[in-house]
Amino acid sequence: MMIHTITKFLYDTGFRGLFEQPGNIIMIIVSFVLLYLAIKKGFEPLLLIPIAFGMLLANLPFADLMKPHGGHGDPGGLLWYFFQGDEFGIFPPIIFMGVGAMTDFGPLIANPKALLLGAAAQFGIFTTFIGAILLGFTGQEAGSIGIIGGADGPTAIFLASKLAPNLLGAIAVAAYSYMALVPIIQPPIMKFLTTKEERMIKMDQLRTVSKTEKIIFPIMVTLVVSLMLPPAATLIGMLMLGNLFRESGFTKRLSETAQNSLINIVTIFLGLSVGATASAKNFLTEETLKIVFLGVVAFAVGTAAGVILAKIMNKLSGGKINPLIGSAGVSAVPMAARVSQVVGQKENPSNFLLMHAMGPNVAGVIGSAVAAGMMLSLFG
Amino acid sequence: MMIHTITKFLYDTGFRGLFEQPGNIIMIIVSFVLLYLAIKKGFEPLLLIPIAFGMLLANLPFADLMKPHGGHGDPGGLLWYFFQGDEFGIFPPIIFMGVGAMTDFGPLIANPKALLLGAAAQFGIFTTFIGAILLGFTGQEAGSIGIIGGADGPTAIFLASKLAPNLLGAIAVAAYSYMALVPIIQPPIMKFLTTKEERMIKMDQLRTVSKTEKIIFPIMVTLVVSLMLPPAATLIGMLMLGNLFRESGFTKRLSETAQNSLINIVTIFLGLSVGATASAKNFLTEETLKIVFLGVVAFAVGTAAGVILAKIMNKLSGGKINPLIGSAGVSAVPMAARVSQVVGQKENPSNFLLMHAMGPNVAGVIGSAVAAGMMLSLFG
Amino acid sequence: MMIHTITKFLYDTGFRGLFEQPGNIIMIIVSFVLLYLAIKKGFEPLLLIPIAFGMLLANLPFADLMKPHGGHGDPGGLLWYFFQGDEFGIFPPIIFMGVGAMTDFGPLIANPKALLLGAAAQFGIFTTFIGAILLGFTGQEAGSIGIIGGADGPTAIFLASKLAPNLLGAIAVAAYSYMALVPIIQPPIMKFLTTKEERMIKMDQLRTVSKTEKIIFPIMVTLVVSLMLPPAATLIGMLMLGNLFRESGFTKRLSETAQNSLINIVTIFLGLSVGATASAKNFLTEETLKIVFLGVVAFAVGTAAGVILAKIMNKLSGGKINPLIGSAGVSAVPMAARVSQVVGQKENPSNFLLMHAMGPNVAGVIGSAVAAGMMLSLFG
Amino acid sequence: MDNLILLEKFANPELIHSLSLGDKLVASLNVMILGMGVTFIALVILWGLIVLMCKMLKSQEKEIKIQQEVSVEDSIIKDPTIDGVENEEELVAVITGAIAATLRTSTHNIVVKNIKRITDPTPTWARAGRMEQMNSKIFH
Amino acid sequence: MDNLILLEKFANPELIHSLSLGDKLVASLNVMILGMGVTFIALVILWGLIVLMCKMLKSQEKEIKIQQEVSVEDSIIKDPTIDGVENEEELVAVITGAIAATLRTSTHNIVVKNIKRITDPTPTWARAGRMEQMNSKIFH
Amino acid sequence: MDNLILLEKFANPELIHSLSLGDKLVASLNVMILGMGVTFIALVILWGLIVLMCKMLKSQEKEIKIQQEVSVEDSIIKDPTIDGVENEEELVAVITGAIAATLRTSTHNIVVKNIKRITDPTPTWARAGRMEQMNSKIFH
Ligand code: NA
Ligand code: NA
Ligand code: NA
Repeated sequence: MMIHTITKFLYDTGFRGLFEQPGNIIMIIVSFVLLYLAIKKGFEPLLLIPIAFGMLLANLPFADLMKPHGGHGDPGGLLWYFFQGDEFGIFPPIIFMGVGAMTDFGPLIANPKALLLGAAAQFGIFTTFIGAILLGFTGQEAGSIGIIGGADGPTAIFLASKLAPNLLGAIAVAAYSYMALVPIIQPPIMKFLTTKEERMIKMDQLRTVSKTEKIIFPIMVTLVVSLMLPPAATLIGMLMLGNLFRESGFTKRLSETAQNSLINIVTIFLGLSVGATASAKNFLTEETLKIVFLGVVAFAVGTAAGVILAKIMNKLSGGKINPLIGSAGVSAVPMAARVSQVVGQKENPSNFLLMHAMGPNVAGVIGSAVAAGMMLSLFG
Repeated sequence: MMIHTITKFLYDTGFRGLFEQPGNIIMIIVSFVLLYLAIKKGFEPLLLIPIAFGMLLANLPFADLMKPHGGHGDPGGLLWYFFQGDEFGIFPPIIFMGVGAMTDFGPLIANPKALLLGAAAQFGIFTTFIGAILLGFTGQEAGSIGIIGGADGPTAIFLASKLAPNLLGAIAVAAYSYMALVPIIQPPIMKFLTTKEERMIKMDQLRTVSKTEKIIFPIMVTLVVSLMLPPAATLIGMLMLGNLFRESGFTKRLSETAQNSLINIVTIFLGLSVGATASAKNFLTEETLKIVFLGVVAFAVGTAAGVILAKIMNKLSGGKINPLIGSAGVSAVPMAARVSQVVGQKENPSNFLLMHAMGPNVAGVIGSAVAAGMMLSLFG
Repeated sequence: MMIHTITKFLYDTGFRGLFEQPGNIIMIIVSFVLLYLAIKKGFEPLLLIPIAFGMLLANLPFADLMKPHGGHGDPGGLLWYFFQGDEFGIFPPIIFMGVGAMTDFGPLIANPKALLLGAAAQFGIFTTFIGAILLGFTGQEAGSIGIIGGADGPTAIFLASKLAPNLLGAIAVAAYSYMALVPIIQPPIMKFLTTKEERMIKMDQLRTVSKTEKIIFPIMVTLVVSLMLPPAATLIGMLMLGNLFRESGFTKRLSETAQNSLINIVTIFLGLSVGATASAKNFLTEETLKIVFLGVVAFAVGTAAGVILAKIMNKLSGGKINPLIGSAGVSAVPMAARVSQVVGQKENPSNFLLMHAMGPNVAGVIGSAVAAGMMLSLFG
Repeated sequence: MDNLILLEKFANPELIHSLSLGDKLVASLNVMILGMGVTFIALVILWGLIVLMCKMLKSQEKEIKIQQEVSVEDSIIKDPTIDGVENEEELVAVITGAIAATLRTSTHNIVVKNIKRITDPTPTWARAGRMEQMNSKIFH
Repeated sequence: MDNLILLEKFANPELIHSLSLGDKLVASLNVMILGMGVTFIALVILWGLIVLMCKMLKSQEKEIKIQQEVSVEDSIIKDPTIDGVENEEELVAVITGAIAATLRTSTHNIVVKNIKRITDPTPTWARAGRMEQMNSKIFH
Repeated sequence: MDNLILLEKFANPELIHSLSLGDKLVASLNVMILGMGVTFIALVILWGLIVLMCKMLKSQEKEIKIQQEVSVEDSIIKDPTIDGVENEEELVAVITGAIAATLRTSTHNIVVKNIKRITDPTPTWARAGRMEQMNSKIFH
């Protein structure tokens, strides 16, 4: 008799689930690989550890952590509740507020030409969009995939939750993985497109930017971008609000909370729940492979477009702009800017491009938020 | 053909929205003025920057940040989600908990007569109530407007969200603006109502208050006030819970979270969403002008009532009470108490009224929560 | 005429409510007793102060802090909103994440035999379960009551919210009170079951544990336990996620937020709302007395079971294991381990058992989460 | 009109506009008297209770003080975290003094807020573990 | 096919699969041109506005600077918290220097972030209260 | 009664009261055996896996250690933030030592937790920017 009970118990374990849905086994292995990359290789661990752990938890058979809320007396799974913050578009803008509070737009204000480079690097987004369309994705899906090339995790997640929730997991994983790979993807492209002389160009010291300019800047950007492209208002607005908290001089405590406890809390919830959307059914598909392929194209084209425009600007300015700073326009703050610095310093150890690359770098954040607004406007 | 697409795009920009609803332009300008006051003049920037930015974002045409949640697959605007915390009355009590954790009721316990002054200053609330009724507001609206004179932002927002949500934006802006103007509004009234001799009165050193008294106090206040006036229980209870965290000696980590990350997070969400209720339709009305007028009346009458009662108490006590501490009863902690200090010190540089003024000052917080409970009891 | 108004006002005060429902008076006194125990006696004040204050607030007549949300325009009471985090099972796992971020599993990895002791101490849970069944509780209720013996507040609250919400208040109060009483309940049992020689046994120094082991451990535990017992996945998963944040080396900011601001915020909301479920109707019943009785049985049996297994293991190992570390298996981290240390040191002042007792202690956390998963599997 | 009926109409946003200005004024004054009355009564009761509390505590003060000290000592023995708090404050006082001496400024102006014992981030037993190692060096 | 109708079909996930590859390509190119165009225009406008802002501020700079200083001084008198921030930074600078000297390292590398005035955790008036006591010793 | 049917009735709060005390006891004992069994099995499996992990790691230890060091060095070159963490800890160690020396207490008892490099609050590039200025003075 007891034997029946034990049999029933064994029947309820997750092991049976793994046999019946072997896709879950693969997903669990995928989550382990991501954890390995995050912890051993340092791939964007702040996001990839929660994402991978969410993926692990959501693929444990019968644990039901993504079960929807069924009303009073029938609560949902923990990760489903967290996921509401993604589905309603609440978490990514809060992360953007924290990013704004961490960002100094001074180098961009000192050298506003950098905005052009931040725009050029979004070329990767739209090239990838065409690629995705040709590979059979819908416009909504193609737009979300393209944004991977914007190299902004929250933007990609914000857009994918709205336009292509089924691809959310794959897009988030691709976006953060490629951001971690920026130091590997970009340098060969940068070297291929520039001459040694160009890479050795030293740029003039940036002027200092006054407090007043830094305060007016976020308000101005919010107003202009949101009027031109209303769907971009949420992301740009919150980014700039965070920056205003930083610069106003009176809201230090709000700025510190936005860039510490608040962004950390939201990162945990967002990461876990985004990872949890990667069920075997959603993730182990041909689409995911296409996304992985398109993602690297997006980064490469964006990098190239930035460098090429920087080359042109260098010609027009009479040799004053080092084309290596163009690649920083893809955003991935501050990694892409550091790559510009490292590649530049290899040619000329006394060359310090970092501050110059920060201009295009933060411009790239604005640029990809604009591009995301454009996608929402067309496909939302 | 492309031209059609571009025309359609231009048609979708916010610029057209501004032409069609010029009220939004005015609201955007109002938000800029508030940002200017907050950042350049230091008007309660912790609240007015989020409020003004929320006002800006909510008045950007077609950005739809206050769009209500439309169910699964039709998410609402970001600020609408934040607004639920106001509408359900969740955010203001959490802020009150933080305020309680920041407040030392010691000076009040040492000199409990100060409670009378905290009560007297609420006279401004009820005078303004009558004024608002005479100007044509309903009882619900008049009650919410009167509370501006209580000089407690969260109380005013708590009450307005419950009784007059349409006036929430105007009331919040008026409440915080006048709190910032306390150092300008109060001194002339205080000087007009007191003689030079009265202003020069030095008060006796306050006794020290034991830890036990500080622990019993918040529990006692919660019990007594909530039993007398059940609708005041939420605000008073959370204020006193925060204070108990502060004084218990064992809950330092809860006290620190209540007065740092938690209050900061809620302040951001509350400020943004309260500002977002100030749509052109709600804000650009005659009512707002009336509220601005009534608000200053409320502060002035409250100040006068406090000073007058303090004068009477001074007479009865044989000259031991400096009437300048009466004005601190309006709350606006700790600004009103500092005003008492500054005005007193001008007559007599060796006069230190601050600690004596803190008694009425924190009593004023309790007083206006009681008055708010009264309004809820009558009009809720 | 005015007299009518005043009569009506008096009719609306909470004092009338206290006369009509004298149970509320008793509940308020109970809350005062809990506050006294928490503040004066140091009984788990971080949880018992919020629980007691929630109990106080919820039992104030007509204050309606637990009124359910009635839809648009009819908001609920503040504590009802907080309670949703318990009812949906969101808060306890978040607390578990913070606990995981605070816990060093090193001593357990160094001496994995300790897992047996962590299992044995759960015997108290199932003994109590039988007792509760015999006293007339349903299986759901008996399971929730038994978990008190697991000596993990969040686990007990998690299970009671799911299986026996009506008993939530009593179970939470009993769980935290007995955890505070661990230094009083355990020592006599430990002395009774061990000889002086056993208590004097010195254990070998633990080996050092590598970073890699500490990183693999949480992932392994999540996988194994969740596969064996899917309903345990939420608690174990979040506990181990917090621990992974701690050990990964890259997620210090997530770990710090999980063990500071996030756990503090959730503790406040959870404590208040759990306390608020203790209405007179739910709490002043025979059931509560039974729970109080069963709770102490659970702790005593769990302690005894741990010590007895440790005695057996000592025999088998040839006298290398001090049986006093067995009692630490009930969890109540780190108090139960400290009790082992103190009792051991009394016999032999040079005996340091603390690190050895931490192994069973943290194993007990895993053990009671497994037992809770078992209860959910059978009665969920 | 009866006061209660008047106040009821007054409290109804649909009906208030049917009231005459005189009625509104009467109702408003009612609200003011009631409101200020309740506010004063509530705060006067609190005043009385504070005075009462103060007196009761004073009469018991010496007795309580002794009891407190004893119970604190007990709990120190039982629970090292409590003395942790005490010692941390002492430690901060010492460090504050040291830095202040360097800077020649008053200790009232600076607080070294964040010099913490190792116990704070890690659970208490971690400290005890380290103590164990230290002490074992002494005893063996 | 008209561009708008094409884009409409293109934007509809139900209808997009009815489009030919050529149509899809045309529509995609449309999206790219529009997207890159808007992105460039938006950022170029921002460029122009930044330049404008810079010029306007430069022309008013001296005037504003004087005004600012005056207004800051005003607000210092009115609101001690503002000078609190200023002084805190000075204090940190001093302490940084002191510790750096001890360690013989550059002050650019360390920041003593958390040495705070007592004012920070407690409301401003608490500090004032303490000042009162100190000053009263001086004056009496 | 079959065990499964019994347990089913037992788990149903509506039906449990229809069971006899004997049935309840049998069912309870079933629950206990199952529960303690599963708990022991789960923790014993973990025990085994920990032992396994320990052995596997030990056999690979030396090899891995070398690999790790190499890969850490690589990533230091690629990503300055990693070495930031390392250096910060070193710095803290130095400062702890200094303060401890002043106070004549063991370094085991105090941690200067919050002396941070400038890099921490601002993004890494801000530090690099400052480095640039410093270095440029050296190079030009
Ligand atoms: Na970008
Ligand atoms: Na007030
Ligand atoms: Na346990």
